Amino acid sequence: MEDLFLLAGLLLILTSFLSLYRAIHGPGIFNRIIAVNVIGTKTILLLVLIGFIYGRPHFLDIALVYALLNFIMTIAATKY
Amino acid sequence: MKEEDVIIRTVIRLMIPFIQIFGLYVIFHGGSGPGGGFQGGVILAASMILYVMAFGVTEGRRKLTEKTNMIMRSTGVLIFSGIGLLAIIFGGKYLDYGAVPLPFVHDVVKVRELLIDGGVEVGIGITVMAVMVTIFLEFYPGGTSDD
Amino acid sequence: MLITVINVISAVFIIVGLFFIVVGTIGLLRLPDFYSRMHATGKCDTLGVGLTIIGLIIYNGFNFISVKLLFLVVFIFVANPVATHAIARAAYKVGLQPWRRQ
Amino acid sequence: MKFTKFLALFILLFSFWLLLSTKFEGWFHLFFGLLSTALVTLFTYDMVFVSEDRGNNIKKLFRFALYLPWILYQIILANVDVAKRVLDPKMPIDPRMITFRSVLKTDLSKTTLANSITLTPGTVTIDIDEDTFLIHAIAKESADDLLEGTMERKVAHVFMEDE
Repeated sequence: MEDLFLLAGLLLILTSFLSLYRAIHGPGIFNRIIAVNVIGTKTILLLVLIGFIYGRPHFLDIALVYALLNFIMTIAATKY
Repeated sequence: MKEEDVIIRTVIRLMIPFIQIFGLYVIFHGGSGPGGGFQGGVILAASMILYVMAFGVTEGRRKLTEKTNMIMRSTGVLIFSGIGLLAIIFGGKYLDYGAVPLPFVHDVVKVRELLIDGGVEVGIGITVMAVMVTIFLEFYPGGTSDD
Repeated sequence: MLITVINVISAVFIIVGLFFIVVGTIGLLRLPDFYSRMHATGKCDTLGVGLTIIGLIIYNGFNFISVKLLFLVVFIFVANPVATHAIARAAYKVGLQPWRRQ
Repeated sequence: MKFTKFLALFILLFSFWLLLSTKFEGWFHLFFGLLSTALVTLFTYDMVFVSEDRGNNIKKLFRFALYLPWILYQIILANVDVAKRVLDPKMPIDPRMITFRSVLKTDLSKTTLANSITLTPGTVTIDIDEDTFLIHAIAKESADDLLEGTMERKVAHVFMEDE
């Protein structure tokens, strides 16, 4: 089971880098916003997985905060 | 600045209570979990920032007036330094919580936990929240206060 | 025996969730315009993350960690479509035209 | 009536606190929990309950619980659909914008419908102007499915606005 978590984490990092292409290459600001939002969602999952791998449930609180910040960031970014 | 549309307003309206409970949870469990006063204060401020973004500055100012904000800013510092000074008064060092004699509680570790979670962290949290909201409103279009 | 069954079920959930996340990323890279990319990210990421966390809940059994994970799932299911909608609306207001098949 | 709603919000938020806190021993965290919950309830009462409620709230909640499995099934269908389109080498998409007028009245029901639309096959809500929904659909079939109005009827049923 731990191996699966580790594998899942690596896959998430890989897909994050793929999404980073959209964030860097664009075109346009809105593609970048989606890319950043997607990377944020993946990061939440990555935090949860890290919490499970190291057996530290406190990572969950951090993941919740990160989810909240991701949401606020997107709403704020779309206002300007 | 225009108000956000119906979907965003409704979701934010229903989400804010839970965000605030979560922020207070982070503040009060600072000694035993992740985070603490600063992080919790930021979460509380985030809930207010969401409110202002959804309903506009005027409505936000009505909910959290400049006067309340100022009182909170100074009360937080007062709580924080007041507990620190209490420790000196009772013969410890500054912020040496174990030295404070509380009624009903005699265990030093317990006293420390109580004062950190219930006192110092709350002071920090209140201050951080108030200052964050102030900074946000100062930079927000149309949010500048007069003072 | 029971432990194995639970592990297999949760592994299936996690793998399906990861599959959807990968599909979402491919969609983000491959689809031709901004609005269709929203479809890939808005749906696939929400369900992918949701399924993976549900897999973790099944693995973890019933305790307070699972309850917190459940909060996280609910939050993501509420917040993600709203964020998607917010981006789409902002793009529409700026006047971005959707791509049409010729 | 006001008191009942107030109490309901308080109980809801306090149980949220307990589930987060997981500390039941000792009066300390419980006391601060009650204090925080009371403060937040006072602060957010008029945000949560706006004066548009009508009908039986408990009945609505029950109907919403019945609505959830259907919408989850739809979400899974949606994902399989998107996955097919994305992974197909020819990429069979034909995006279009559609508008339709909705019979829904309250903010909450409109929000539920909009989020459901965003999560289900091939459609994303772009804007709501009064009661006109602007939708971006990824293909003709998904647009037609939505215009049939099954989902709208279900949401209207949940929020008791279907007469």
